[in-house]
Amino acid sequence: MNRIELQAIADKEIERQQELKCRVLCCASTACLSSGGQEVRKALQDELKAAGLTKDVQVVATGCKGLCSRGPVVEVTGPAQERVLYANVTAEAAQQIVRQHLVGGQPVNDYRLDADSPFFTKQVRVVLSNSGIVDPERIEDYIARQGYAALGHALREMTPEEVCLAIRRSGLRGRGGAGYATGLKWDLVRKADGRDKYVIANGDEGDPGAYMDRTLMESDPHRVLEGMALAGYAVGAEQGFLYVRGEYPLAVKRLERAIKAAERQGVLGSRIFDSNFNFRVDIRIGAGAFVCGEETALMSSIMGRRGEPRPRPPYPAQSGLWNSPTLINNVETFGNIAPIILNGPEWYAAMGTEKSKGTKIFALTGNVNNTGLIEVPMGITLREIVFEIGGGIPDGRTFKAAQTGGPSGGCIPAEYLDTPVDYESLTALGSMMGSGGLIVMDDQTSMVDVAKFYMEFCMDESCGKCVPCRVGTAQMHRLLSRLIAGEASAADLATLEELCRMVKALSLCGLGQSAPNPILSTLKYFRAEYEARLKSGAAHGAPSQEAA
Amino acid sequence: MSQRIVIDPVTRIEGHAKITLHLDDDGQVADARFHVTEFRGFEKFCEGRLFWEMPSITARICGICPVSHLMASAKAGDTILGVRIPTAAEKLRRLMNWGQIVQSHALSFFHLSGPDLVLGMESDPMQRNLAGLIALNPEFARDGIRLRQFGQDVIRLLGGKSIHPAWCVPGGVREPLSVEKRDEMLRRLPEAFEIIERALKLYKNEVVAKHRREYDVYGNFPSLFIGLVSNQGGLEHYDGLLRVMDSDGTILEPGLAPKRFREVIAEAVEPWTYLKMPYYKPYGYEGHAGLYRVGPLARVNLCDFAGTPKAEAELRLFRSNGRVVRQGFAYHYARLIEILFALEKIEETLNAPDVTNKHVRSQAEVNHLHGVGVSEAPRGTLFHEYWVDEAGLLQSVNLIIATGQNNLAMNRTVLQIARAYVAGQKLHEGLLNRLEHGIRLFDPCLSCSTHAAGQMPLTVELHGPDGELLDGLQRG
Amino acid sequence: METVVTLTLNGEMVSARADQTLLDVIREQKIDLPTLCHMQGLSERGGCRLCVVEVQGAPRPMAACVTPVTEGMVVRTHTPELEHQRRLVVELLLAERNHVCAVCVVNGHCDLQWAAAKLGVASVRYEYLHPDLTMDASHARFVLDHNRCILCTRCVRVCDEVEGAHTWDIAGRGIKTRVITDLSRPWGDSPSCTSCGKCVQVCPTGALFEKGATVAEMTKERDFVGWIIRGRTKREWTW
Amino acid sequence: MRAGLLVIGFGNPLRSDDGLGWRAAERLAETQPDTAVVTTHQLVPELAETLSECERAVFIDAADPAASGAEPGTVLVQDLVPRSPEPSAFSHHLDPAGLLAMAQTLYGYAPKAQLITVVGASFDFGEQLSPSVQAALEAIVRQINADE
Repeated sequence: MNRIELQAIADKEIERQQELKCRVLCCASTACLSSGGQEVRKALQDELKAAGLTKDVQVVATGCKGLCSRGPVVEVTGPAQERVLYANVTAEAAQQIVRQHLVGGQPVNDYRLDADSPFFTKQVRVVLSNSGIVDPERIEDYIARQGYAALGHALREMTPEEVCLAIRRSGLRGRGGAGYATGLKWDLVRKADGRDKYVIANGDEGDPGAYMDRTLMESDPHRVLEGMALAGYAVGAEQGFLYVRGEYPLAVKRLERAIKAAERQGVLGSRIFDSNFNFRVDIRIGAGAFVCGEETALMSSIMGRRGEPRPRPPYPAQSGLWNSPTLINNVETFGNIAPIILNGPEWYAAMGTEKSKGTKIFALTGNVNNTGLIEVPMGITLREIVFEIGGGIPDGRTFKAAQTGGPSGGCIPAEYLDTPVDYESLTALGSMMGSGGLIVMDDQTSMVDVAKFYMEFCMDESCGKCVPCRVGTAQMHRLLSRLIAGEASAADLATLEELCRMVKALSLCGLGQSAPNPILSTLKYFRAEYEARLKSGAAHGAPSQEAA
Repeated sequence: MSQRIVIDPVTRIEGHAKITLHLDDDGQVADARFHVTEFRGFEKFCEGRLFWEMPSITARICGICPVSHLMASAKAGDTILGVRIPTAAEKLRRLMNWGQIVQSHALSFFHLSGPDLVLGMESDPMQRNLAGLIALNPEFARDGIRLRQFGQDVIRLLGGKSIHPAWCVPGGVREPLSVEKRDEMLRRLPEAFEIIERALKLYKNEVVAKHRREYDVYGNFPSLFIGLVSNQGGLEHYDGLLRVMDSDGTILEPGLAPKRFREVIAEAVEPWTYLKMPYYKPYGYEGHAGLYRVGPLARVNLCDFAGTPKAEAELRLFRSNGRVVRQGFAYHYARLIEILFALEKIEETLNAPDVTNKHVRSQAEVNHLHGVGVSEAPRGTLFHEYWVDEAGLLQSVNLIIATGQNNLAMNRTVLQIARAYVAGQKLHEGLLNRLEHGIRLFDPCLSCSTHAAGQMPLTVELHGPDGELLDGLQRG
Repeated sequence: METVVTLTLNGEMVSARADQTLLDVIREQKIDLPTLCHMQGLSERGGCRLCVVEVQGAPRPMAACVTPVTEGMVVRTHTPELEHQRRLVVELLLAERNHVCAVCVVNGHCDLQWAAAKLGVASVRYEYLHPDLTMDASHARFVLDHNRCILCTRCVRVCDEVEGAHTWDIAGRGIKTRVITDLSRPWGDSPSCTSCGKCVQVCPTGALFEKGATVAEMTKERDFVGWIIRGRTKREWTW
Repeated sequence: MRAGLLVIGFGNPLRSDDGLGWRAAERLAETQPDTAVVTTHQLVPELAETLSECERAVFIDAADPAASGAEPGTVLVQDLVPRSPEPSAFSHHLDPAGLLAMAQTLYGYAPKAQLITVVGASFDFGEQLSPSVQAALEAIVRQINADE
């Protein structure tokens, strides 16, 4: 494979697509499949066959278009076609679309989605630019949209140092949650001594309600692989591991196909683009432990050991897998790499805020009209996300808070709706960017219940290694349960707060350190809700004097 | 429809208990029930633990007679191991057990029953209490304290602490007795002898004369007696054979190995109490035919001889009106005889040359999956029965405590007192006192099977035929 | 060649070898810092968090046992806040399982008890979790009582690193974590256990003890690991 | 020369909240080394002698919620005066006021004394106190230390 051959594949694919009258893009990601996407696709194909249109119209199983609450989502697109989006498509609706729209030329208005609604227009799709458009199981489709061009370019035109510099200048920060500068991390690994180096993509997405990484892996697996290969070149690694949680079988299947296809095409494997760069990617499947999303625990798991974090330093960049320098980035982070190399760091850095560049994917869920997967520029306000993209709160209720960062994050109350969404602002509010879960809560939500939900999660998912997290989460959960049952005193609330501070300060890894955040942030903004649950007249510990 | 009188006292450590008296339509007392209203068995807790831990666990369950549990538990452990413990260890265990007899009996006689005994049942209730007793006879009260302290010191010098000695273990004891400690005990003995002799004189010269009627009434009924006697038939508190005798002096079972106790003792369950009702198995539970008594009176009745000179002399006096004493009131005398006996045995044992021998523990592994340990607690025979797996983990635990074994007898005593003293539908202070005293004869302790905290006033209620409240008394 | 670094420990300048941990240096300076999972001669775990110290510039307290010394480090070991947090850790441990000192074989010889006493933990403010735990008495000489285990994994490490048997391991996670022998078969059936007893000796509590020991009777020999390591590495076999 | 404060904590330390007296007494012994402390399952006559040797005595006990009708954790402080002891039929227990009376009569002196009771929640087998009783314990210890 060389760059000319790559271009030839792209040209051939584009030509093929141009020859079609139109293409019907059916979302085949987990959400739409679960709402009947498979049946819709079959109905479309059957109906097209019946109408004799199989030559002119191609049904494509693509990745996610984002509006998961309205799935299955189907898009009709073609060279001479107005782009038409359909939502809540059923098998009957599919037949109607073929008959009325593809044969008759009249879009079916009953199912039509307004493509100009803020849900689509307010988004900026960089990482998800292919998602919902390409067939994730066809590498040609990816290549046709400039896939692997960045890798080809970097291998021929850039030194590893220059790749790192480009990433640094782009201002990209880790999308796993902590927001460490990606370019700096790459440089550290690049400079580290070691015969073997490794690249790891962290796809152990475990936050409740979050599915950004899953969607990216399902919808555009080559984007992730290309990012990893670029990283491998930049840091001097020849082996990559894609750590995917076992709950994502579709992602694993598509990644496996993608790796095979990429190796066949010579964009992964030995002597990539006829250079001296070799890079292989192997998939490692996690066993469902949340803690394995923590980088040291994840590496322990890859090495076949118990998934427990270990103290840092040494950081993975110095001593990671098998004591070798290891670069570990989140899947979404890798999704940003190819566009940065292709379009240049300046293009990327022009998006977002001063310290948070680019875009971020969020899984928007909870009490909001449009739930789904969105990609927005950093710095967008929470209000824009909830009320424009999300379409506001259903059933005439009012917004109470948004939870970001999952079990490690916190709640943001209505008064901060106009806060720009970036790493620093969210942290200042006592929450965090996290990996991208965003749960909207209306005025009926009890914040104490929310805190307890997350604490139960943290308790179940603690690895058990360090005492503050193992026992502290269990005790925080107990205290919350007692509070909710109306059995807690003011002293218990004080005990809870004190415990939160200790667990935050003393836990071994980030999971434990952030486990108290849901309590601390709800206490910060909704303390009255906690106090209202206290046992009535509970003035314990105040001795009363009574003469005998 | 019967009437009920309810006495609902509260005790702190020893548990919730109350007494109901059932009156028939003629206003006569038809039945008496001693209720135990709460049960917190720790048998369940012990399951899954190692039998090695049982002595210290059971000794900590009860603050009243930890030593008795320690003995029974360690002995059950001995039988699981299948060992005969070293001679010195047995001597030391016996010493501790006698120390326990002395301190516990002293509390019962000098302080709990003292006011009634010295001042008389019908004396002014404002005076008939410990304060009144002390005012009248401070020497008596101080004697009680000194005697208790001696008993506690024997336990402490052996086990390290007066309560909860974890010193007695399956296979023997943990520490031999030092010469210094032995000498300390010996040094304290003469005062103890003086005290018990003064108390015996007081009992014989004053108490009995003052309580002729009570002596005749209280717990004066035919019953069986069960307890340990030594292998030769002497007075015994630590080991030996189980003897069963009726109140005519007929020996029904001369000496049964304690591990076979289930051949003579079975346990009935009543819905109105959590305390089980052990009975003499061959006679059955029907009509309380198998009712028996344990404790000081039983032991002193059962033995053929005391085995120490001073106690032997008292035993002859005790039996001056017949081989068997049926009157419950004689529990007091029996207690004093046992204190005297214990002091004599302590002296004898401390003077034995091998009491300071260093070899005090036999080592073995689990050799038997079932073990029974028995000891004579101050208030009667105590059985610990354990079933373990090959590793020594307890599969099942059963304890038969002395107070439980006296349960039927306490009911009978209360019934008798009520029949003799209940008149009409009014309660009076004297009845309350007598009922209390009747129970106190048995020196009951329920702390290992029940508990209660806090102090509630003693209340007595008299209910009409349809359960309506006719009268009530409250104390405290 | 050994590199020497200088650091400030509780206001005093001290020097240390660059390969030392902070805990090594703190102990060398005779500063009393409680630990439970640390054991000289075994790999560090950093799990109990009792040896946390304040390092200037670090966002949160660092566990001294797993923190390498660095040049110019400024460390404080006994601030009121650290002492308070250590107490909370011990309270959490005491409430986690069914610790009943009064009937424990190592009563008076227990690292957890000592740590509690040293830190002045007079009471536990947390609800006891009362897990339903068992004992494994299947081994001919030793007993495992999960009720008293604090999951320090000293047994796991000594068995793996010193004895070389790797009989012990950990199963489960979070509050349900347990130590296990082999693949969770009864200890007495373990084909890998050599019955060397090292795990029993290093166990800080009464979780592992010799069969037949009764309350407060079990004392533990803690120094032998260092002795074995010295013997193996330096051929010094004297105590 | 009499000792200063004597603290008598009573109850069963293996019966959860019934152990309050012990725990409080142990805490006071730690915080105030010159305090004389007695922990016991029950009040026994020989304590009269000990009582006669102190300036001030504090009895600490747990109370039954059913009997007291109060919420667990409720603290009650009573000033005690010597009163004739009335042992119960089923008990080996003497009451604090009775012990004071014994000290007065037998040894010629009874100290100023208080009884502090805390209503317990659980009396099951166990060494620990329930949280409300634990909180009350802290308050008691603070209170007694403040009084000193």
